[in-house]
Amino acid sequence: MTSNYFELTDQPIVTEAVIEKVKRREAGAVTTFIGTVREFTNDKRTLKLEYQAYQSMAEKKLADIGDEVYEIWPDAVAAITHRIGMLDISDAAVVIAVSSPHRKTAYEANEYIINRIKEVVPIWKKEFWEDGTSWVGDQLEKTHYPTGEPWKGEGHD
Amino acid sequence: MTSNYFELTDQPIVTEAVIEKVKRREAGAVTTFIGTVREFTNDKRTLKLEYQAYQSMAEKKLADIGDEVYEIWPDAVAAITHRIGMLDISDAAVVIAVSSPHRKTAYEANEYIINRIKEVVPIWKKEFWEDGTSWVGDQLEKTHYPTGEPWKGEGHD
Amino acid sequence: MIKVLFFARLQEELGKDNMELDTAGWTIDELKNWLEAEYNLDGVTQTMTAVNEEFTDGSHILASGDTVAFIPPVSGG
Amino acid sequence: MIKVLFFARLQEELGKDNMELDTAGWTIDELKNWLEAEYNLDGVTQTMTAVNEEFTDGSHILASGDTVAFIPPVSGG
Repeated sequence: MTSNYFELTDQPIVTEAVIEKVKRREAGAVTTFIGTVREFTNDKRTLKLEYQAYQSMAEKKLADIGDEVYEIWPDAVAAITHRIGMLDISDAAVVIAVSSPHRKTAYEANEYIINRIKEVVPIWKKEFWEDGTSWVGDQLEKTHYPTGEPWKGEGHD
Repeated sequence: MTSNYFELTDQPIVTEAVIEKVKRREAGAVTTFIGTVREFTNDKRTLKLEYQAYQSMAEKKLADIGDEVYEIWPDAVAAITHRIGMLDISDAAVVIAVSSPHRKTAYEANEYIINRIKEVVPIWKKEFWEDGTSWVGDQLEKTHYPTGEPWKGEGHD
Repeated sequence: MIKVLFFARLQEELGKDNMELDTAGWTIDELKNWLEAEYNLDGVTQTMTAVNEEFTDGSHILASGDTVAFIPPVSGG
Repeated sequence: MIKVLFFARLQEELGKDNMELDTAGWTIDELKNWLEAEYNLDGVTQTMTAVNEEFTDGSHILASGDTVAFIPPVSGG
């Protein structure tokens, strides 16, 4: 598995290009997850978003997730592209593609990947609201998380 | 929901076009399922496939599945395109796209749709093997199914 | 008249994809039994049936103008 | 030397994204406490830490050449 199966980009993500990476003659199923910038969260309007990453570690952690997938579902092939920089409403922040011979694996592995991204990949989202900005998940007055191990992130779940 | 959210085509399916139908500012998640023609099933090699449909009923049943999705997940929007005619290995037979504000729904509704397609939509797959052809799921010598209600189909599951 | 549609294996065995029959008043099961006997159409009695594009059961009574379709196990997706 | 990286809110509060410090032999917890006191860096003691791109805990002892990164709650995806 070459490293460009797991990459960050500051350009718009082309879904079809991520899908192409996982297509194989032995695959009967390809699932894709596209995480897009949602305009409203609990009635609060988002104007735009900024994603910042610890780029080298983030790509390494994405590849680690690919290894985890291979351990759990040896017949799955995954590719992940995450965008960084400024995004507008409806832009794709992440595209995850998984191929497998049988569809159950393609769904399960895909959902596993987005959950793991939200736990362990050093990427941060800054919301631009009408009345200010905030780094998601790091509002000190209301976030309590243990040190010592990765935690659950927030986002489109 | 207009009827072209649920359609049959004899042309190659453009995944991005199906995704575009479900994209919305209020959606944070889009899942896609692409069912592709797999070369090997239990070591038996497929050369190509033919899909035949009872077209008018099939499009109606796809729309019915869309209604079921709306009943179960009111904030999901689904689009389904199924190809008919002759397909080669790795061609997409079906593309299902679901958008929703939160990702759990997008995964669940998408998997629900492919399962329902395999149960109730009058589309038939003919396998072209190296040693002959067969209509999948209708080998009289080994298929037993009850009359009176839809059954589980076979395929990439 | 009743329009009868055949798909997949049934269509190939029969060599045609539809028939027009004067079987109003018959049940689906009666139609199936007749087709099996008349055309030696293997397994049609075990096949799902749709009338006017909705699944129905063998006791359904046909009316003039109905479109009947025999639906072998589906395998789309 | 130890290279220390800051991201997201920590980076904004500090006004810079990295520092070079002569803290070989210190534990992560010692480094965090010092940063909190020296730069009034709110909440750094509760932040996840990676050394050389792998998550580690507060008792980890720094060696010269290490790259330390403080990782506020992630929110990718």
